[in-house]
Amino acid sequence: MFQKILIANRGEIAIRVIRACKELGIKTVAICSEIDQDALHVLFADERVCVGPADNALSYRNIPNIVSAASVTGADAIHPGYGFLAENPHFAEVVESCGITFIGPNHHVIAQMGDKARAKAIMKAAGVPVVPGSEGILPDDDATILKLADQVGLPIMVKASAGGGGRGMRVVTDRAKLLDAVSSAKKEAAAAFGNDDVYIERFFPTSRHVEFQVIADTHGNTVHLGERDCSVQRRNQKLIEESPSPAVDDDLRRRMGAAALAACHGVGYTNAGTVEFLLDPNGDFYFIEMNTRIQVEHPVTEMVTGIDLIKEQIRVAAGEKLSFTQEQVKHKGHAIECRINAEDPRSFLPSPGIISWYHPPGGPGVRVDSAAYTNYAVPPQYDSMVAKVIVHGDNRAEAIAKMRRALEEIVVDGIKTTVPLHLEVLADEVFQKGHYSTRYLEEFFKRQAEKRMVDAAVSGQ
Amino acid sequence: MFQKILIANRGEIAIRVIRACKELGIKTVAICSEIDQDALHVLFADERVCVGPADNALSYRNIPNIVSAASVTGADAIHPGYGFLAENPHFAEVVESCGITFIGPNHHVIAQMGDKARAKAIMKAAGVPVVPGSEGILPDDDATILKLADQVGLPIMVKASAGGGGRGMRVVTDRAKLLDAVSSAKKEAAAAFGNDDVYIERFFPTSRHVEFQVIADTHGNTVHLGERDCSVQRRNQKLIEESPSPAVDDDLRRRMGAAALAACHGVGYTNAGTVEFLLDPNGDFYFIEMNTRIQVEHPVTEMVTGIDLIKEQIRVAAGEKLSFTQEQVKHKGHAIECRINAEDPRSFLPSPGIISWYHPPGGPGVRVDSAAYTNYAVPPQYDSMVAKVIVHGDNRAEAIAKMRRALEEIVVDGIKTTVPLHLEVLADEVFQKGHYSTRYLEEFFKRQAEKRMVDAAVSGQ
Amino acid sequence: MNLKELKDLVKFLDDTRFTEVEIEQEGIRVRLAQDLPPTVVAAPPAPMAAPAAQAASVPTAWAVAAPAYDVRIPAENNGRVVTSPIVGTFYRSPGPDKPAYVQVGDTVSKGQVVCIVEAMKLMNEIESDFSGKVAAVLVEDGQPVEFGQPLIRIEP
Amino acid sequence: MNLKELKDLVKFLDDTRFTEVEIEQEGIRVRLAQDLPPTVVAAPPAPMAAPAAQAASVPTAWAVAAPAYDVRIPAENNGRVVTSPIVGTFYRSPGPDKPAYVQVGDTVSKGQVVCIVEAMKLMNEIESDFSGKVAAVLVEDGQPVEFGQPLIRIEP
Repeated sequence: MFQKILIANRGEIAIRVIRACKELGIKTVAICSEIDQDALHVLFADERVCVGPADNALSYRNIPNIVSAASVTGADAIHPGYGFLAENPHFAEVVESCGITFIGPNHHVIAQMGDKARAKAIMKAAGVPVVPGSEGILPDDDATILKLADQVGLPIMVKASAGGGGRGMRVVTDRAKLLDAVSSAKKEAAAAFGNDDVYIERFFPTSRHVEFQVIADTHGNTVHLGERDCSVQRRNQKLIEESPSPAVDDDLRRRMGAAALAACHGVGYTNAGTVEFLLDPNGDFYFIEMNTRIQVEHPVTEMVTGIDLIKEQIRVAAGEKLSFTQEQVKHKGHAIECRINAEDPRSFLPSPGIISWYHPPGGPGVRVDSAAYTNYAVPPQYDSMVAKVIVHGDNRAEAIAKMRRALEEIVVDGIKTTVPLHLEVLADEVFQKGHYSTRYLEEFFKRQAEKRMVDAAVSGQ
Repeated sequence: MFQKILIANRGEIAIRVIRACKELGIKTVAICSEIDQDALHVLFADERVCVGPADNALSYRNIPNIVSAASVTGADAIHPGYGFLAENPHFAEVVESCGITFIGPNHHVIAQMGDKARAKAIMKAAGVPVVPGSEGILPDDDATILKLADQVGLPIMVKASAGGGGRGMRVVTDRAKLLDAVSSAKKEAAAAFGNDDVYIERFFPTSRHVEFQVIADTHGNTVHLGERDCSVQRRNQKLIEESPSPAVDDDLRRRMGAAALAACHGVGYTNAGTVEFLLDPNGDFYFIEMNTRIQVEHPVTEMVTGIDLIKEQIRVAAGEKLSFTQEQVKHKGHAIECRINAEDPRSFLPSPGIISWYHPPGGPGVRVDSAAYTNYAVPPQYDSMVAKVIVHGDNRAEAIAKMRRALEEIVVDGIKTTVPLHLEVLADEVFQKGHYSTRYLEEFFKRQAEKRMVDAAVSGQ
Repeated sequence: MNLKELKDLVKFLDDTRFTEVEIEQEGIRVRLAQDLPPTVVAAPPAPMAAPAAQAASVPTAWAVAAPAYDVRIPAENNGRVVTSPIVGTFYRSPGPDKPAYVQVGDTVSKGQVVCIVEAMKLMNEIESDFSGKVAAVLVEDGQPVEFGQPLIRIEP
Repeated sequence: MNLKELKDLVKFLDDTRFTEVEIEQEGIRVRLAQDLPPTVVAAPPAPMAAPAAQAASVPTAWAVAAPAYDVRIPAENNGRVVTSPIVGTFYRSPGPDKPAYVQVGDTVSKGQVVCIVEAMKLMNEIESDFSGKVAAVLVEDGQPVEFGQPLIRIEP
């Protein structure tokens, strides 16, 4: 087992790793930027090394300084957390080349899964269902485009190969409008990215985001720990996650779990990871991508399985065998996580500043992972998440009730947070019934706006 | 199910009940004394009623005002918590006579178990092993006393019938000194209590305090939830509790559990309760007393069984059947609770005052039940407990490691607490091995004092 | 003497008025000296009122859930207010069709019954602690009252 | 008593009112003295400066676990201190048998190499940002340094 682990991260995930290390009797090294010297992860670690100024490109993403920090402190492993360098194959490679263990998969696997087209091809070869599409950029030939479109099936999304941020994207529901959409997407892509390559994929207007937690040791054992439903998102930012998914029954779980394991085997996966699927209303599922790291929402899986994923990550990175088999993974009850962000709950504008009063909720079945404390100044430079509140109940209704009472207890004075939004969502009947897709939040806001208009009209009478 | 519950208590247990009620959708009424208006249980409840001045005899023990508070707020049940009126049969009787449900056993049962001699007789009749003794006060006849002593067996404790606080108590290890001890105990008892009645019981110098959590519904179902080891005590004040007990194996658990159920059946028990046993080093166990209420240390049982005892208490009080059978009670892992008291960790002198900074520990497997918050003034009038930190691990070693890191995180600035003492005990090899009796803490302090003397001598050389 | 003990000693001495200490013991000699300020005689007491006030507040998130019965009035007025000695239901008159014990403007004498608080079916007559004129009845007839709740204000 | 213990002691004493400390033990004699600002006799006690300062800090329970590298100096002196631009190991000379780049008292010019910080087997020459005289070398040879850590103090 490792003697000392450097945590190449900040915030709650750095604290999460430090807690696991303390319980395992492993010394910890925190890294920090110049503005993070009073951050909780620094205060909780055994040693700290400042690795650069506030700008994360020069500190938390500064590979030479971080690796050097591990060297001078004698750390024998680095835990990357999530974000920053967690999915940077070059970082993993440099770490390993210095004789330090990278707590995560091999850098080749990170690189392969980081290339979305390559990942999709590997998954298809491994027998994992992928989103139907053109498998490469569209040719300049209209007849071939139409033929491809017929294979993919309507509705279709035209996407720029170099794309991002919604530019060069078109949704096509009418075959007759496809060619026009392709040519306008190409024009937009050329203007935006200097590259007019586009491809097509089936478009799923009301799908869910369901992901499977996996973990594999270096002895050939790979296990999945069931799913998390992360469909409550705002602009691809997850806000609420839960396990099990209200849309997954035992049979579907078995089939999706098998696909997740096939995905791992297909790429030779080791350590903890997440296989993300799109689940359509018919119960068909498609591979989206694989996250080659621990995820923000890993606690909901820990709560329903009773397995400490961070400790298990550390153990398998140290060469130990998984401490459980697939059959030994038992799911119990229902867990929900709410991300408490330093944001205005209406406008979502960041709200950094000093937390003048911090009081986390307590009592049975409530877990808080946070780097916040009274008088802590949330810096504007980093992620706005200030706390994760996770609850566990015997069933989904109890978990929702528990989260509501927990969020009524929490105090994060001095800054604006997403707590009021969470409380509204948890009180929403649609959410309570579990009938939601990734468009839920958008529809929720629309319903709320309508309700406010009706209320105003009624009160104006 | 109840619509509204009045909680006839304060502090963390009032908050514990309020949390359960909130999750069950039941409205809550807090009671408070005049100095408790900013207490957390008052802030968390739906309604509050001030029932008297600071002196708890005039407020938290004021039966007419509390029952009247339930009446005027329309509460249909009262939860007594622990302490104050929780084991007052008259209170339970008045509550029931007003058509309000008392969340606890019938007042006859409370009265029977409150009379220690009667309780012992009932248990003996029910086939539950009791501490061997004279079964009643000693006669004035020396020959009979010696005969009784021979039946009880040495060592023997002579106790004053009206006793308390160690007065009128004598430990006898030599038969020849028994009669002298009896006569001096009688003299002391007469002087202290105006009553020279004494009785004898077998004395167990190195026993453990092992108690069984039980719960029974009004349909004849009675279940035990395993044991808690509460041997780490200072002057009968429990400091650390854990489940399972390091001294109880499956066979002993089965036999003690059967005795606990026999105790319940013997007295016609309903609702939650605790059967306390003395466990001697040979594995023989004897009934001490039954606590007819929820206990401070109930969370360790909740952590290992996954059962919410407060919710179950409320449900069975409302006439529902127990939601689980004996076979469905499954124990998983190991739980430990540390009581964080506002006391000097060396002198145990109370340390009330303003908590200038409160920060509870977080992360996986850590639960905090507390009424403390930053700027809260711990009043000198009530119990000194400011927080219960409860951890759950896969095994005892992990639970200890988790508690140590949790107590390294906790912040209760402004007052003195028992946190440093807990950290020393958790680091003690004897505790870590689980080899402790109710004399553990006394011996621990002795070992510490010796160590300090040796250290001083060594450093002085 | 190890480092910890030394620190303990220093800390201890720091709170005393000793200005110089020398210890010599088995190969170790320790000397401590400090310049203490002359005792300030006329110093005003430390103004601790502000932090105490701040300490009494609670976070805004909790303060929102205000108790139903929060009808307390400032302490300086308590001397002229009849408060409830028990928890119960407030009645202005001894029975539904009976006249109220007092009306605003009435003159009352100390010991005079001014209202009733019913608790557990018992009608408890509440007497005025003061003589004077009834300035206000602070609770509506039939409303629940808590311990210490102001009921009737008496002007001298 | 080793260096760490001594530093610990100095830090500890700094917060007390002792102005002079002497320790003699097994061939070591330590004497510490400080000039405390003269206590202002007539001034009233500072009204609540303490709690404000306290509010900005972290709880004592956490502050105990002080970081290993906490050697920062006040910001106003930064202008004359060469700090480490990277994380690594500090060396005063280009090699084990080579002379140190600079000694206390040497005159250096802006841009002159004054030390090395080794990181990932690379020897990074650190240049002075200032011209002046070397007043102090703040890190011991071979010690790890973090980003921004003061290395050498230059006097104008």
